[in-house]
Amino acid sequence: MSYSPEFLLESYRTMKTIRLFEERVIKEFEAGNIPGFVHAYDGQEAVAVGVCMNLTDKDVIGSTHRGHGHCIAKGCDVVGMMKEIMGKAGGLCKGKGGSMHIADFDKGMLGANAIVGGGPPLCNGAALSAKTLGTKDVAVSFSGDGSSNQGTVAEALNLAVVLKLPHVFMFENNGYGEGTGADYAVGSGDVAGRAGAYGMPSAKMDGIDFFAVYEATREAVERARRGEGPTALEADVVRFDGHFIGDPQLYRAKGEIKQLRADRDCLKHFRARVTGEGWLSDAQLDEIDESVTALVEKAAAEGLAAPQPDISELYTDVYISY
Amino acid sequence: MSYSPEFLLESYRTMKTIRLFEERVIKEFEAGNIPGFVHAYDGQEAVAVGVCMNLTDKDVIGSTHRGHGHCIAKGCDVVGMMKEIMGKAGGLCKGKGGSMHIADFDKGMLGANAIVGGGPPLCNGAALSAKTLGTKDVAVSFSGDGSSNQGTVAEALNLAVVLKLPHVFMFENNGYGEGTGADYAVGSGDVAGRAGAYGMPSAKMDGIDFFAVYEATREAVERARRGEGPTALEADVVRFDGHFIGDPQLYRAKGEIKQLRADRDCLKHFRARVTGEGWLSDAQLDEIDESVTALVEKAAAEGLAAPQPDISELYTDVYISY
Amino acid sequence: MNNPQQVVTPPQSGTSSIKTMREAINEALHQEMERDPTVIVMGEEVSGGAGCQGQDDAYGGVFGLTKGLMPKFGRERVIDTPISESAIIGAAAGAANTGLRPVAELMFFDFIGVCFDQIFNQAAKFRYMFGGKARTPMVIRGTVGAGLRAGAQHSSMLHPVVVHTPGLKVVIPSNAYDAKGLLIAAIRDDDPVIFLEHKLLYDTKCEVPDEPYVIPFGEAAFTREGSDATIVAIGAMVPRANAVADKLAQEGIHVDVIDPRTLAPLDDEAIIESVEVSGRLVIVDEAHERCSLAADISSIVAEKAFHALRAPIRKVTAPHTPVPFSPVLEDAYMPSEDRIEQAVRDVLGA
Amino acid sequence: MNNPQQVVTPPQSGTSSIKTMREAINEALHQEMERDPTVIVMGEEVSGGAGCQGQDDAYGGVFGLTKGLMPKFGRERVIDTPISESAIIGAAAGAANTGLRPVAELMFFDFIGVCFDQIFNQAAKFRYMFGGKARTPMVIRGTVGAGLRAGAQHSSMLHPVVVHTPGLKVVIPSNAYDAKGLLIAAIRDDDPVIFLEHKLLYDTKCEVPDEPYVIPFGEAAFTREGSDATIVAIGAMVPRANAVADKLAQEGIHVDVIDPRTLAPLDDEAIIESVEVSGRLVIVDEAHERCSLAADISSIVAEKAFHALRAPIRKVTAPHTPVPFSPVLEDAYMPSEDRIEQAVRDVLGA
Ligand SMILES: Cc1ncc(C[n+]2csc(CCOP(=O)(O)OP(=O)(O)O)c2C)c(N)n1
Ligand SMILES: Cc1ncc(C[n+]2csc(CCOP(=O)(O)OP(=O)(O)O)c2C)c(N)n1
Ligand SMILES: [Mg+2]
Ligand SMILES: [Mg+2]
Repeated sequence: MSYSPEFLLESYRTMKTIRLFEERVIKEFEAGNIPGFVHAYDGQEAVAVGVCMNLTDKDVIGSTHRGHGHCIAKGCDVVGMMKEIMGKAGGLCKGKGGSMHIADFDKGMLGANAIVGGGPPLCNGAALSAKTLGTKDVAVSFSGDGSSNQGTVAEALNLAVVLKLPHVFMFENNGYGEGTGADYAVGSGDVAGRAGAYGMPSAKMDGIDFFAVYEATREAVERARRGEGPTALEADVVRFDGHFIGDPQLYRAKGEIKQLRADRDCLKHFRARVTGEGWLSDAQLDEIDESVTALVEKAAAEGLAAPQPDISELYTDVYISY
Repeated sequence: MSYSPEFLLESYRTMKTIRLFEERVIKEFEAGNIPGFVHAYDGQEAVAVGVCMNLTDKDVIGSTHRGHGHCIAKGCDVVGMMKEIMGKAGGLCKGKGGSMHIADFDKGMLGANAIVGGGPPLCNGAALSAKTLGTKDVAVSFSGDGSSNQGTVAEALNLAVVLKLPHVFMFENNGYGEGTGADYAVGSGDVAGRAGAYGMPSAKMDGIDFFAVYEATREAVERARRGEGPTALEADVVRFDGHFIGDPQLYRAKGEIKQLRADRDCLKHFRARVTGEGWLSDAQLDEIDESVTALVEKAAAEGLAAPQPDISELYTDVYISY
Repeated sequence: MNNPQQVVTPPQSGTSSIKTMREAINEALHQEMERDPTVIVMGEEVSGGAGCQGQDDAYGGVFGLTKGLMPKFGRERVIDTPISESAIIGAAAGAANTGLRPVAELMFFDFIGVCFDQIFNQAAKFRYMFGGKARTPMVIRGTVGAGLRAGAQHSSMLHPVVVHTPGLKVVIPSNAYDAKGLLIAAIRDDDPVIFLEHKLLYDTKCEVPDEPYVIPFGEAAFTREGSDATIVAIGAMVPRANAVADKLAQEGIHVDVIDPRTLAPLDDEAIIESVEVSGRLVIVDEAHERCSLAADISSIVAEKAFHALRAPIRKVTAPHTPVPFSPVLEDAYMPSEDRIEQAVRDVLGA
Repeated sequence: MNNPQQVVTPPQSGTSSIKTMREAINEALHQEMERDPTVIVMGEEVSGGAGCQGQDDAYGGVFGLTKGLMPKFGRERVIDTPISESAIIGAAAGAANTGLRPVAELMFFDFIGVCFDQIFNQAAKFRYMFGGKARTPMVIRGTVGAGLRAGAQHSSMLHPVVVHTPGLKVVIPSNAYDAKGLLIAAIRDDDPVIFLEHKLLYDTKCEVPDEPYVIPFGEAAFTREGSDATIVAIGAMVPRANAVADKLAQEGIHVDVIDPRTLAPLDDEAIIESVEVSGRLVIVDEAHERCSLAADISSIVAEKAFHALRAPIRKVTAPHTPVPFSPVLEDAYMPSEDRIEQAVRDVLGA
């Protein structure tokens, strides 16, 4: 495989944006500037970006409670996201959604979802639209290892096979559903295999390897565009932070996170690979780091400065007409 | 394998009781003596009986909308059942349940269930009681091919594995969920395999072969009693009648039912086997036929003669205390 | 009951004929699928026969509501599904977000139990949560109510649960004419609409125009008129209320019978106006009494027409019990004409 | 708010101490598990740490309600589950049918969406459908309500949905003292009980006896007393109503504040008796207004205390909108002390 510099630069930029965005979100949360429950995506960037680099704005994704990375990878504006996460006017959803309910239909981002397992049935619907309207677009649902135990996900897998829907199920196995180990909660110990048993091809990959994710998704997306139906993918990833920001994570082994951050950082992995192969230089990547830092700074500053929503917003947008 | 004559006679008697009971139910339904929606079990007798011959009164089963056979196999009184199905006083559930809601906790019959996929999660609970209380009892849930597509069933499979519950999942694949083919609705085309992918042993058998069902269940029940967890079984069976009594069955091939009744009748199969092996004589079986005929006649007569429930019953049994 | 539409004027031009509610709903589906290629129908057995060797369109819905659609529009637009209600409703909602107008069938509305999240937490909330950007033009059709001896798990009303939920519109027609116009409105509506069909009404008939027409949401129908008392009734309770009204009329007692037709939005003004005149209100609701629509309407009227009320409002509801199977018990469970009549006499006597 | 229990008398003997509602609930669980070996606790993260390499009991429930149970009673009786709410509730119900007394946790009660069938169609109906033979002694605990900026899918009340359902008992404590006594009653009850805990109350404190005690269902508490008006409030609305009562008392306006504590059964007599005296009623309910408990109580009072009412009943509810995320919007969403006060002044002024 060879990749164009533009492709590589864009992929890196997006992954880095997610990383710095999440680190800033954590900081702002800890400073009391972000209300509610927030689940950070840092550590899993290679999955969101490896998947979404295969997609156009007309393809759609369905996300989870841990959705910031998916949003950014799908092209959502980070300033609008930061405002949303802070509950401010001008947020992508006017501040009414918050971290767990960011959507941007114009970008094909069908929504984060605070209900575990809520997304895959909806993505079947987007895939059904694509199939019925003949657009050749595809849908990708993201789910966690924990989410893979929800009945809604099982139903969605089966329906996707029955209707041969252009739907790629991406399971991000970060080893935990909150403070419960995937090895405990997934009885079969095998998310992809269990999903594949519904009657679709399945594959596992190292989710910190951007290229592995990208290639596996490419195949699945092409298959879907050809009208050959769904695929189940499982990416082995790591959760760098708590389940939610503020989680004391007592259930994790001492030193686990430190070691994961040292050994299993997808951004480090990416940099090593692309510089090692001679595809990009460190200088090119550093330049991106700088511009992303500035972008995230701007997002945070604008988020903090943004006004609160007008109280009248409480009553709008319940219906289109009533 | 060798079987005692008592065992074989009891098995035959129970299968025959189901057959004649269902045929009488169909007749009474068509005569207008049974209200509502009724799903007949005839044709699948070898499964209910092959399973339940492995169980004691303290083991429990969870059933479906097509539950008469399971009830009889688990020892429910056929007179009480007939009254129940007719909505009469003295019915097993005082006439308040009806065909789709027969239960008899004393016999370990935890309930028919009019919600497809409703039973398996409940049977996990019974299995959990057995495990927690250390009774060595087991739970068996019956589900159809159609039911196997419900998310509740998927969740139940996984939880049973995670908690190592003494729960045998028996899937009766009669080829249809209402008027939809199992080949269409089960995307994988493989109910047992898909269930097994949740992390438990699974096996398929010919469901018109009483002995095949009995032996497969025996193994699964023994495994469960030993504390080794759940098993998934799939019995290939036939639906002799419509989805519900009165179903015109336009979706079935011409002649299909006639041929199934000729070639795939579990009672004929049983008689041929036990007489062929010289285990029982035709005369012994004929004698049972006669006594079962009388029993079913009695059930129907008493059902028809039973009074309606008293109107005051409308308000009782909502709570134990309120 | 002979003419439940006596107050509603049918469209003035075009042909019409006597149709059952079943036929009227079926016709609405045909006409909307014809008119708009983005309308699809999905659910269990909406055609029937998928993966079978006999006839297609074997059921056309277990109650026959979608009959004939598959032969005409094909399996791509009339989609038989596995028994997976969360997947059905989720697919409908996601499809509605992305360019289709799905009409999803819940064979029995009781099955919301296995897909309630996709209804109340997903479809209903998208528009709000996402700051006004989502469009979810979908209809969920389902059979409600007692009377067919279908037992406790196939006979519920459950409209209070969906009326309670912001973001959902809730429709329940009481006759064939309304059913057609309201279903067409529901399909054209840009919000999720719950369309509840009472089992006992499928075979009831009235004059129904052949052309498509729309009955706007939020406009109650007066199926009887009179100033002595007001009866509000919904679904299968409307013909019963009408029968009571007709009977009382012979004694010179004249009552308004109001069929809200849509429960969300609710035409509370029509009800209040009527009560302002009559001062007496009976609400007939087949749902259980606690947190019911009867309670809802009672509380609205007790607040907004307080000074007009000349007697306590009477609710005639189902009891706080599941639906019993036995026919004699089920008949006692449902609000009967006798109980409605007694309630009207009570409010008149007070 | 300092002493929400001023009217309820704690048990006379034995020690007591100031406890948060969280501590009181946790203590009730400990004591009942100790007393009765058939009591088990199950749900997501009720211990935490299953299949992990760090500490067990890492969460003890995400809000810490079940902390300490697993170390004491072991994983066999304190069961961490996969994220499969239908399987959790189904297992609890089936276990309740066969000899255990499960206390199942729905981390957020909003998750009834994915397990509603097992609640309303299964557990709630067994006893009736099966002709009185089933026993289903189970408790479903779940967090309800807005105020933590948890967004539209984690902030609902949803009690109207369960109150509507025959066969379920529904409890919502407003303070630590009630929480302990009601939870013990719920665990000992032989019917399925829905036990709703408002997020905003977990850290509120009051004097709570150390010994186990039972508060019977169907007995409202008067948290303030006065004859000028009646306020009915539930859950997190009770402290707000109390604060309004205290403020008005300084002006010489004295109101009853009634906390029903159990919504099914409902102590409607206590409410009616109060309204018979005051003639004025305000109901504060954090649920959306349509088919709400506020509507329910309003309709009961308007029927049974019609002649005593001297002003229209006022409901103070959440609007017909999902719960918004933004703090300023969420605060405006919840019934505030200002709105409650205004409603009381309205009924007094009428
Ligand atoms: C239906 C439902 N059940 C439970 C929760 C609470 N919850 C939120 S995230 C989460 C864990 C999800 O684990 P996983 O799918 O592995 O995703 P991860 O958090 O690891 O990204 C749980 C239990 C929920 N939001 N929805
Ligand atoms: C949740 C739910 N969805 C749909 C139905 C309607 N329904 C009743 S039986 C049935 C078919 C079940 O098929 P299967 O599980 O194969 O059992 P069989 O009828 O073949 O015994 C359907 C769709 C239901 N009762 N419950
Ligand atoms: Mg995870
Ligand atoms: Mg079948």
